[in-house]
Amino acid sequence: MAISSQDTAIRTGRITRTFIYLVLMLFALFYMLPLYVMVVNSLKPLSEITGGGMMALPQVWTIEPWLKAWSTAQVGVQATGLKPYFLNSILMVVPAVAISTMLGALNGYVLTKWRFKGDTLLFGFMLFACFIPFQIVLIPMAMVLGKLGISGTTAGLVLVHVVYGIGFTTLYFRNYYTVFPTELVRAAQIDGAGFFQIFWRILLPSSGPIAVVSVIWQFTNIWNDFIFGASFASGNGAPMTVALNNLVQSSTGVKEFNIHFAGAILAAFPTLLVYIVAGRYFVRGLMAGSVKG
Amino acid sequence: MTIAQSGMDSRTRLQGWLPKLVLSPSVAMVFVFVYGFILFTVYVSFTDSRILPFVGKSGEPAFDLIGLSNYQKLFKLSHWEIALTNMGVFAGLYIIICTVIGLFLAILLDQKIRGEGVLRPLYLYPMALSFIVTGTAWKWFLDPGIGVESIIHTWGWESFSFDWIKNRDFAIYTIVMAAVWQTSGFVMAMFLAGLRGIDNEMLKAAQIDGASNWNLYRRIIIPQLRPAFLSAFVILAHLAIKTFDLVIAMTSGGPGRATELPATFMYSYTFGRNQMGIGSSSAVIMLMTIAAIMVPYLYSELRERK
Amino acid sequence: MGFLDIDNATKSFGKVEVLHNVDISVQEGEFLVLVGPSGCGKSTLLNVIAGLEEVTSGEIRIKGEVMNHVHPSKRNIAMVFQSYALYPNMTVGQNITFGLEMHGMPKSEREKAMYKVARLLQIENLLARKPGQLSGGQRQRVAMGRALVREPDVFLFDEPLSNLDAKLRVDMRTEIKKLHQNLGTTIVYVTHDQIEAMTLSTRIAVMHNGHIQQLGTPNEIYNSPSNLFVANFMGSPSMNLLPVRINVEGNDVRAETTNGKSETVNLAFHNPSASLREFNGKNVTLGIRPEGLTDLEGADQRSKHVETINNTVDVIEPAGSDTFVTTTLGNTECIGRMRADTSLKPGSETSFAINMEKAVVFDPETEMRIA
Amino acid sequence: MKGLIKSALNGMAVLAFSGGMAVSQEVEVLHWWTSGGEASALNVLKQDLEAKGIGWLDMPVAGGGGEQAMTVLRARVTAGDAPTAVQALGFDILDWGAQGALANLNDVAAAEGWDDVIPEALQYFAKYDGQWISAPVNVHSTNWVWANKAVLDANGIAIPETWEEFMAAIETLSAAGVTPVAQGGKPWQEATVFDAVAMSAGGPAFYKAAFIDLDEEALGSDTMKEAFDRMAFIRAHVDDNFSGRSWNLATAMVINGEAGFQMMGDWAKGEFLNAGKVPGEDFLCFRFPGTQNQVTFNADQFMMFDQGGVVSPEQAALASAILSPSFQSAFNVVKGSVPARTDVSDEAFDACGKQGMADLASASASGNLFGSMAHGHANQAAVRNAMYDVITAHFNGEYDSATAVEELVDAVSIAK
Repeated sequence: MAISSQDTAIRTGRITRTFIYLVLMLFALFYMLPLYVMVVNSLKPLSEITGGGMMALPQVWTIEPWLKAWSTAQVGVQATGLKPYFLNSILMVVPAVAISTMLGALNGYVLTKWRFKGDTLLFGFMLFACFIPFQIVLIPMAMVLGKLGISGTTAGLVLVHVVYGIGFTTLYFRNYYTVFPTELVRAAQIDGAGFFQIFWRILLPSSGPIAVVSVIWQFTNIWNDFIFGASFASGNGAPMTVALNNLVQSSTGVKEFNIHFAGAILAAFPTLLVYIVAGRYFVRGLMAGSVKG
Repeated sequence: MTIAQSGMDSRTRLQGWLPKLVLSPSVAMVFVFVYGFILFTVYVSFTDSRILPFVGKSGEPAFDLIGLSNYQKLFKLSHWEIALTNMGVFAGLYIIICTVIGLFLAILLDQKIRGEGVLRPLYLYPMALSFIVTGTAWKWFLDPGIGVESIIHTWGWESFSFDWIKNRDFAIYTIVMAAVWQTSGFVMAMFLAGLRGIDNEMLKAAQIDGASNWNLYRRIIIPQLRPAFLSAFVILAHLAIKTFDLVIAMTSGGPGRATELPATFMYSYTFGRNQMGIGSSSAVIMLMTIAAIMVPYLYSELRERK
Repeated sequence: MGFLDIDNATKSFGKVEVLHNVDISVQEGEFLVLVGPSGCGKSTLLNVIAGLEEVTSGEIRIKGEVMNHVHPSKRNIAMVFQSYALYPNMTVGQNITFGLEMHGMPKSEREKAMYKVARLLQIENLLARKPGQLSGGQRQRVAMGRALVREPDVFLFDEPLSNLDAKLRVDMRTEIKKLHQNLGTTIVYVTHDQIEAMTLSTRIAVMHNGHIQQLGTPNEIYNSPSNLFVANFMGSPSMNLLPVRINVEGNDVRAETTNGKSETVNLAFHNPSASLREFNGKNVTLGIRPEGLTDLEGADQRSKHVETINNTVDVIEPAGSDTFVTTTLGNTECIGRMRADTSLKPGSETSFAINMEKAVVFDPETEMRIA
Repeated sequence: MKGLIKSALNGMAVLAFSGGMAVSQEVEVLHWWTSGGEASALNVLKQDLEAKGIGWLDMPVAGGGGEQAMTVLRARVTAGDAPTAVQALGFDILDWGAQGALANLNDVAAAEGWDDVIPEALQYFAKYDGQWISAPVNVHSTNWVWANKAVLDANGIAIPETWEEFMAAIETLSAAGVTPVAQGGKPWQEATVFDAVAMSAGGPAFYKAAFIDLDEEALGSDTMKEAFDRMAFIRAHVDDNFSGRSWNLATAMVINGEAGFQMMGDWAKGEFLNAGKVPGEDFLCFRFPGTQNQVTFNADQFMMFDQGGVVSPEQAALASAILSPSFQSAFNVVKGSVPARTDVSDEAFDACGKQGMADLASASASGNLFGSMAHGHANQAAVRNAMYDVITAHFNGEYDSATAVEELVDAVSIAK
């Protein structure tokens, strides 16, 4: 099970191996290309871009677009850059990811270790919810948030993201807990542990790999969400993507592509970080959870 | 596994109810926010709502029930027909290509590759980025005037032509390309996980039996990746259906209407054109299509796992 | 009324009944082994006793108290699982004391109990380790420690030795037996290994298809199996079962069959019962344990009745302490147990001594023993 | 249970940095002016209000020419949490007026004399049922052509006055190896050109009949076919890479001398100025040939959402600040548009701005001021987008002109 010992029994020849490395490198290039375009253009003055050299390396290297995007670019009436919106996103993402992951874990626990009649059907209903396109739910969601009195608040936004995330988190944890030995739960019951004690003390401490998958998935989706953030956050509570969008999508003004790209990378920074830091646990988590049945 | 659920011991009885109690908020949320909203959308699709389903202040309905006429209008729109056809082309190609590339890369990466730790995040990172901006990067890259075509021209191959994004018949394939770029690494990770989970002794046995590498994969390994295939299908299908930002950022549905998808169609009718009734009816058709594909799949999948 | 009573217990999953009207009464200090092939319902019965599953009908009583709706943790039982079910995230010490902690025992007492058990099982040096760092035998000990520390009324073991290698299994078997002798606790033990059942138990319940086939001491089970299933299941190599014809001639009752050369062989019964006489002229199944089919020198000197026949040796299997010899009786392959130094060769002919005092007879129609 | 969730979430809301609701003495403004020039122009308004002790809660949502903001607005109104003031265009304002969601600004309008200084064609979009419901900020005219003076001079081209002259100029440039027309590839940009082409081909009466009154005869007429033919001519002189291009990259082509002309609204001027170009010297602005006397316009306005029956003092202050001559001048100089009131001094404006103001005043006086179809000031969004569909399909070669005319009639009848 340990990833480090990739003891595949397959043997390959020297020529094949060279070929394999070559193909892998080619794909790495393919995946890097858009990032190359973004990084290169974020490091050159605007005149070079509108002058037509979009794929070329900068003639004049500058980090000014980055500074501007972060602290002085115009995203609204005031030239604040993306900086103030960063915290908004964090305040929304952290609770939303935590709550949806925790609910997913509890649901997975109930659906595998405390089964009851109709549990599979309920799970099916929850899973199907993953497939709802967000554009459909916008207006009814606004009605409900309005009725609850939490429209335009971070809490409302967190609720929205939790609702549309639990389908996935439940799926991940359910699959993971399915292969978790039920004997452990029985042993804990005989030891006198209750429903929550078993969850906290026995299952949760062993759920690291799948929690990583769930957190990466949720973090990425919620951080990158635009439509809910724009609709259900107040003006100065708007998340990063809304600010980025305002930076990038201005319709009748001058388009400063270099700042747009710098801003885009800045806005994506946390998700990239999550992938790089937690990425090595990611395959392990997938292995433990979603691809084994 | 069931635990004694009735009887005199009150703690035991509570323990019997707790699981359902814990599950109930999630279930309630899903039923209100998903199924409730679907019903709401179905209702709106039978009305002539334009800008809003309800008047802001008083909450009185601002529309009349008009039966199925939104659906009749919808299917008269050539626009909708294009969106549906595109969806078929896009989803089919996207799911197949992602699966093939993902599996291929996973198999290559599984050959004890040095530097796997570097390559894996490189393949995975696109999933972390939002299309609000990577779409622009793709647009530039594919643009014949400034992107890959012009670069190859400067290298001296003047007759090289790659103008798909500007070509009505091919533009949808550029959307597929960018979408594959975003997700194939993720699919690779799923297959890699599946490959790492396969018992090595079996592989050794198969090699002793004289299976070539090709046969080893074709006959022994790939059939065992079935759960990974299924998970990949769910993830890819849901992403295909939700594809929206990508189209908006890359082509805005153009050239002409060549890359319109049901999601962009629905958004544009509901919000851009103030024809919420038609927008809702397209949403209902979309949901019905999703259900037609996913319900049998979920049914077989969940039954089997029992 | 016993210490642990299983009273007419029935358990069904949907339409499938996995336990049929099981009645067992276990006395205090008894070591009851539930044995049977996989799927016979023995683990379900154990789970029902533990309260991990609920009976569909019938009653479970411990010390006279009805336990049907009592939570597992309140039944004052402890259980050792086949996979040990050690909590992977806790140290050995935490694993052992988890149950005490759940029952609200103060920390100092918990530790005292933990050290006592650790000393008893010689795992004091493992207390700070995680289960992942232990060998199979060590895990086994920890699992037992976790059960022992609770000082329960009843110990439940669910195939605890089946994940160990052969040598360790024998060692641990002895250890469990020792523990039982020293502590005198009541144990219900599930296994599919009939040797474990024989060696450990004070009583055995042989189960098949959700029914108790026979409940008795190891001796009763081995020597007087109540039906063909028990006869066949218990003992290794298992009992030779050959078709014979009953011939009553005055006081004598003989079993008529053929040897490997299709010659008729007659075996006289020792003290034939009245019911056996009623089968005169009918076909029955004769059961002879391998140790009852042996060479003349190896024959049981204390047996009151030995019959001797000539037969051909088919296969020789030296097993170190004994040599097993295959021969044909009544067109059935029979295994005889010979001395280790036997000089027989395959194909040779020799005299076999059959211990008729230990022979049993079954009605092939009902599969029940003819007493 | 639900109550519990609600109170828990409310508790969280208090903990979180919410601050969403507009409290008194504060206006929440939803708009999509987020690019440097626009936003700093709007900042003038913000400072105006702050001087009066009114806070400004900014809520910018850019994208899709306001489409994104309108989506958000719908969510906010549905949630019962409408912003105080919302940037809006043309028929959207009237739609919201019809929903009864907007506040009546008649008192402010009467006090400041809006009826007299705002062109009537513009008032059509600022009033519902005789009540003022929004405050116009500016007037963009859309039938401009932007040209690189050096390119024109080098090829001996004078400013074309008629379609024929324009065709000749285009062909001259084409022969000289210069891309004649820089064009962005989005439906609204193609429609912007079509606006001017149709006006030029059929004149104001045809424009009104076809685009404003949606007269089927006009829509299906030969004149319409002629307009589509002219579009095809322009398409033939656009480089092959136009599809998907942003309008400002097209402008950059003109700035850099790669292309001769671009048909675009007055906001394109900002790109020239930003590149350090001077109107009249480096670049030229003129009305689309054949539409010298007409102005097709779109106007940004701020509609005021009803905050409980009456206009709040903040809204009144905002409305009056928007229409104050000083703001009108300051804002429109930056934005490239012209003031919504015709009595503002043109002193601060450059050559193109001065011409724009004069054109607006005269077109308004002579009844030649029309709402732009491409920019949602001729008809409802549904109709506008239906027309987009046909125009863009034709421009991209999906339909020939005759088919396009048929499809246009069909599309409009479905969308009406």
